[in-house]
Amino acid sequence: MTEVLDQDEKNLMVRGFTSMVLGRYFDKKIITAQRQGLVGFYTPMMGQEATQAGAAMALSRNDSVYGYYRDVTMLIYLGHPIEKIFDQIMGNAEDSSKGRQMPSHYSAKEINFMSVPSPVATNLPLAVGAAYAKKYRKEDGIVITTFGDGGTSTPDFHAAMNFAAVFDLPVVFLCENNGWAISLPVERQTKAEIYKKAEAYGMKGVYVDGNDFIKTYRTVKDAVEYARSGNPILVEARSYRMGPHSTSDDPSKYRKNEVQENSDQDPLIIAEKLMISGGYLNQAEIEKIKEESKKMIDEKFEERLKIPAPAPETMFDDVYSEMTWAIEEERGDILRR
Amino acid sequence: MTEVLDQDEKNLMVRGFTSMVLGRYFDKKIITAQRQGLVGFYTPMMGQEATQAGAAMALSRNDSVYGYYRDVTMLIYLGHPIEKIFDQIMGNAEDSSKGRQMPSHYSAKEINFMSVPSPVATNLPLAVGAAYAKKYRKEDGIVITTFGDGGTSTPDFHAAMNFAAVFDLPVVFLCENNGWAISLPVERQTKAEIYKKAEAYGMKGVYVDGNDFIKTYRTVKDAVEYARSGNPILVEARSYRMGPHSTSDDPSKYRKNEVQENSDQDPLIIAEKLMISGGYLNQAEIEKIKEESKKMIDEKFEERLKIPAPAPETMFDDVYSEMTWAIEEERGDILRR
Amino acid sequence: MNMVQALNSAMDLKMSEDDSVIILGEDVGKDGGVFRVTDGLQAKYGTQRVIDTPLSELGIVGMAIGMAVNGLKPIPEIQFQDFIYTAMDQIINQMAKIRYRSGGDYTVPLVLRTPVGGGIKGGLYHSQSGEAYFAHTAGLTVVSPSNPYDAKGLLISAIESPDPVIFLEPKRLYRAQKAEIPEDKYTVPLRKANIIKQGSDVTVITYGSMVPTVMSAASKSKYDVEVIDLRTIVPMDRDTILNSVKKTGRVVIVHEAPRTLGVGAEISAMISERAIEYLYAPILRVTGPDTPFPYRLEDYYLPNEARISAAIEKVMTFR
Amino acid sequence: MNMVQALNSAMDLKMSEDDSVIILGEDVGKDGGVFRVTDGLQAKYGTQRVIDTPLSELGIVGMAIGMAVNGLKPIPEIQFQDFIYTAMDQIINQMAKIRYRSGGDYTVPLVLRTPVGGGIKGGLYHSQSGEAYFAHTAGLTVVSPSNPYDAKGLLISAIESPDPVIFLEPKRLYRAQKAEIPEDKYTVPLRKANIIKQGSDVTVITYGSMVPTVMSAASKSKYDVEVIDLRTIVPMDRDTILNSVKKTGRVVIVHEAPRTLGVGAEISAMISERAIEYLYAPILRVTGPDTPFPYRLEDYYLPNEARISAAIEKVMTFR
Ligand SMILES: Cc1ncc(C[n+]2csc(CCOP(=O)(O)OP(=O)(O)O)c2C)c(N)n1
Ligand SMILES: Cc1ncc(C[n+]2csc(CCOP(=O)(O)OP(=O)(O)O)c2C)c(N)n1
Ligand SMILES: [Mg+2]
Ligand SMILES: [Mg+2]
Repeated sequence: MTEVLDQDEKNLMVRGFTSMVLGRYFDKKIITAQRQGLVGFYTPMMGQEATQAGAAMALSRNDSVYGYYRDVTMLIYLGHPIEKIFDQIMGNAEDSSKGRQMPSHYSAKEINFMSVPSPVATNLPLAVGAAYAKKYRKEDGIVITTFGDGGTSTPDFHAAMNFAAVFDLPVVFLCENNGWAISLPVERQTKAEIYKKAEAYGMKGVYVDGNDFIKTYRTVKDAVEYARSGNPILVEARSYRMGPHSTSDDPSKYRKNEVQENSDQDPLIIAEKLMISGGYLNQAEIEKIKEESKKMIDEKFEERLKIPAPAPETMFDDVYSEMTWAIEEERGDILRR
Repeated sequence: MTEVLDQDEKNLMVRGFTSMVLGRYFDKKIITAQRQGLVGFYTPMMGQEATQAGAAMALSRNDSVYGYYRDVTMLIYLGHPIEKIFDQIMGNAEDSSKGRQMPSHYSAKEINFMSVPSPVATNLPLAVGAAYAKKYRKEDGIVITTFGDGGTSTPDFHAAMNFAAVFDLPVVFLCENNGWAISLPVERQTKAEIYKKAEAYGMKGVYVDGNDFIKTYRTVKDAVEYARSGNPILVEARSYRMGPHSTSDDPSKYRKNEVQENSDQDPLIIAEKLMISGGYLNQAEIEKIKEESKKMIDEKFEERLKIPAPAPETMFDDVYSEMTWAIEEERGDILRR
Repeated sequence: MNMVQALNSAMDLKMSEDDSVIILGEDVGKDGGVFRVTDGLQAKYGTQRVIDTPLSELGIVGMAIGMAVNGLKPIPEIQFQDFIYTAMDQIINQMAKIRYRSGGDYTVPLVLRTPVGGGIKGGLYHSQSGEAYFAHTAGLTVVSPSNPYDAKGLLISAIESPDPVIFLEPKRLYRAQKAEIPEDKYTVPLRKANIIKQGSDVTVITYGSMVPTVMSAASKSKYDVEVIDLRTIVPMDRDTILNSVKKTGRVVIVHEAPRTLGVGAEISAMISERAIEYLYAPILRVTGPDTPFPYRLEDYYLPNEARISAAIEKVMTFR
Repeated sequence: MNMVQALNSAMDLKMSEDDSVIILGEDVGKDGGVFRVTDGLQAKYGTQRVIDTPLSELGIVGMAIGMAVNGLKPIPEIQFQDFIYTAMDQIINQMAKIRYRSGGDYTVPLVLRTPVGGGIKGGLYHSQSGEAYFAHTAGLTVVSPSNPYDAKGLLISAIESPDPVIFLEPKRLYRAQKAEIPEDKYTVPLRKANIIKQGSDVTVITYGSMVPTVMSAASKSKYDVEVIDLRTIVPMDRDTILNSVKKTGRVVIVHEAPRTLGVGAEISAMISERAIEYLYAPILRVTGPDTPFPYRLEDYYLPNEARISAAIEKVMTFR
């Protein structure tokens, strides 16, 4: 029995670690591709791998995710095919959103990952509604929603936190505090510790080192269990945005990059050490995962690049369940030229 | 010196008490008048006299008030003429808002009392901007903004609290917690104590018995001093809404009226006792204040009732600094018929 | 039934047949809504299905969208349309766009109910008619009934629609008329205007609160006035409008909202794009002026029979 | 200067002459704004006058209104217009209505700047053109420049205006043109449209991002096209439009925002109310379609020369 549990635990850790490695290569691939003009835009996730892997590891099949634009590692861990993530970023004909959204705005119904809007934190109230639906139908499964430190200043954060608390809903609010909202450091975003904001809603708030995927996993796991019985909870996972805000951003205008890749603070380096010290993987195994991950990312990228843009007429679909005469006419007008 | 101080203190207390008595008679007058069809609508203030008098007593001439629709006692204390309060409620030709606003939406520039909008708590962000202007110009004077318990759930509360804290602004956020937001008891408005919401913003929060005007005075006075040096603060003053939400409301649908007029919990009865025990007034003096107040309210009401409605053409002014051709044309069109 | 009762009946019927239908809003429960439209429903269906929320329109609308995306059929109520704007981002950027941005994977079947319009001495913030904001937003269906029969039938259709519907209830008409209408379920179709009076001289196009005023002016007119009640503002019933205009060659549009970029602008533009050659006269609009809504002088603000008749006269006697 | 530099210069000049002028928004300080429009201003005027705010459009706009009411001249920036809607209540119910509801006692002199429009591969939420929402709101002045010269002169006028101005900057044009424009202060008047090309056959009315495309189509056209750049969308310059229409008798309206209840609807309705008898053809609109703004296919979304020319052809050859 212990052996099986151990095996389970090992699998879990390896899957978590692998998703981080994949996430990192994914990030680097797209950043390079963007410079080469192969993709239009991207919000790098580098630095938040541990937070996202740890959180994803704590979830079950029936849980829903109302995530945000950086959640690539989370998507990978949860089993969203890398292909589909590329498809979204390329906005190609196979993209589940039909190429309509800017890169980094994922939607993955198969894994209960809600479509991401750009306006910051505006999926939070929806997460609360989703949790209400689950509770009302007595389904098990909780809802986790992710957002940045900047997101805590939004009206949507306030409404969602309050409603979740008042209605005793199974929601985990996971703040991926990466220290920055574009050029604004978190110290000027708010004067409070983020996890303490839970108190304003009579809710529990906890802090975790979001650079440590195992600590994050355990903290979020506890939070998920706590939430399951109708107690919403706020988790602040602190990490560091290692890259620019987006491929359009030049962070040298406003900060020194305090955390360097492959330094001791790099969550991936921390994770490697944890994998080794925990006995989950040895160095050779780690190298193999890295190699295979890189290869897979490179290959899939080339493969997806071949997929064409969506057909122009698709642009006019899905505004309503039934097309209006106005859109039909506009479609005719536009496609005629 | 002590004597002067004592005299000052006595004057302060008498003025506070008198404004409460006037506020109460004002309320009753309008409620009756509304039933008689003499005024259109009103949001009674009964039950919040002590909170409002106490807060007003703590203010100085250079302070600004971003108040809300129940703040009649506050307006009276601050020296807004009763006539003008009637004018607003009647929407007559002498109303400073030119009869444009629904009753209970006061505006009194002479005493730095900002015009009140209906959407709950939406003056809070403006109060923050006002405080920024004061601080920027190195004026002394703070900004106090009032709102109900329901107001704490709004997006505007969240934004205003956060901005005030982040920018170190001299704002006192005074929550007049009367236990209800129309039919919703405060316990279902939020799971937290209201004053604790300050912690979410790294701000100080304090609680006071808003039925006791002297305690409220002292607490708000401290808060004002604290705010003056650039520390925003949240004060929760707990009282009870003794009347209906508004003259359109029927509270019997959703509550028993736990606090009766003239009972021990009536803030006016509490205040009478405080005036006597503090040696500020004796019973005869109190009766005299009551009598004179009632008479004044009655007389001024009759007097203001005679003022006609604003002239129809005034309806088209003040949309822009300079009238547009569209409005000019519409004015012609409408007034012609 | 009056309109309040008709709306209540629509919700009652849908709630009894489909337990995914859920009401949420401020004071909708015990209090039954400040206009009593949800009266008795919490007592009948419980606090899980008729939910009193904290004071946040953003929260109400955002939570409702989340419910709708997850298989429920929420009916959020905004107490007065004037207070809807803190939820505007949720409406414009989420409600209206989720189907599109998810390629149809996620949909938002909900009905956002809210009272609109003046005539109850509500001043700037209890009188607004904001339909144009919603009508300009692709993805939304915007409906406004003008009588109890339509109110019930349209609301049932709206609840059964797979798309988000903004359902604007002219509060001035809540108790203005009583009509014999079926106790049982029936529908009035969305996207279809109603010719409520046939006529051959001039087409008056209106909806919601102004319908009774228009009908009264039309019935007293010396001209043979055709009156169209849009029922659904957007998607607009192009064919009914154009057929009528081609017949009469004269158009007056009446609504309570301010003129500039009010719904009348779109009706007018749509007509002059497609049927200008049929017109004998300018397309006139009788609307609220481009000012905020005043309190004491609201009777001057609201379009009245005299102004409607004058516009009819003007298009009838043009040139 | 390109448009970014022109806007920067306008603010710089006003800030240097008037210390009540204050900029606030997300990333406007050290970062100089995500489009660099406020670049260098914090270094020059300090953190008290160029304020980096927390992430809340509602907070930015609400605080700016409070500043304006209290004698400052704030210039709030919203990073993308698409994100403005959480501030919509402050804009509609406060900014636009404070002068009116206070009988003129309180006023709101501010300029809310925000980039609008597509063409930068921004998808649904970095491409919107929401001018119609503001133009429908009485009390607001809505301005959109189409070139660096106008951008500077209009922004200075807007800062000097006693009314709240929504200043919509077509982000596609930020760096599209360089022009020789005065380093010093000058103004371009509000409420005045600009006839940027005289012509006698057909009037094309446009503004903002579509102006270069329209001019290009007009210059290649076989017809003698008159082009009007509105500059101020509301209050609209009625006389310039009507005079042109009376001269040409043919109208095409071009904008990027969706057609239904876009600004074109109001222009069209305004014309057919007042000058229908001068028209030889339908009033046509060339606009974005009534869909959200797509990412990969945005070139199909944006009106182009071919569509504009086709509309001109259609009105020129009508009947
Ligand atoms: C409502 C809104 N305002 C502004 C923006 C522009 N914007 C995009 S991301 C961002 C910063 C977000 O910071 P944070 O929430 O900490 O998340 P992070 O990007 O750091 O992961 C801003 C200002 C937006 N997308 N939505
Ligand atoms: C944004 C908004 N939503 C709804 C309303 C309708 N409304 C007016 S007062 C009120 C309750 C306010 O409660 P609270 O803030 O506690 O103040 P109180 O009336 O108890 O003094 C509501 C829901 C409103 N005015 N504004
Ligand atoms: Mg961040
Ligand atoms: Mg209250």
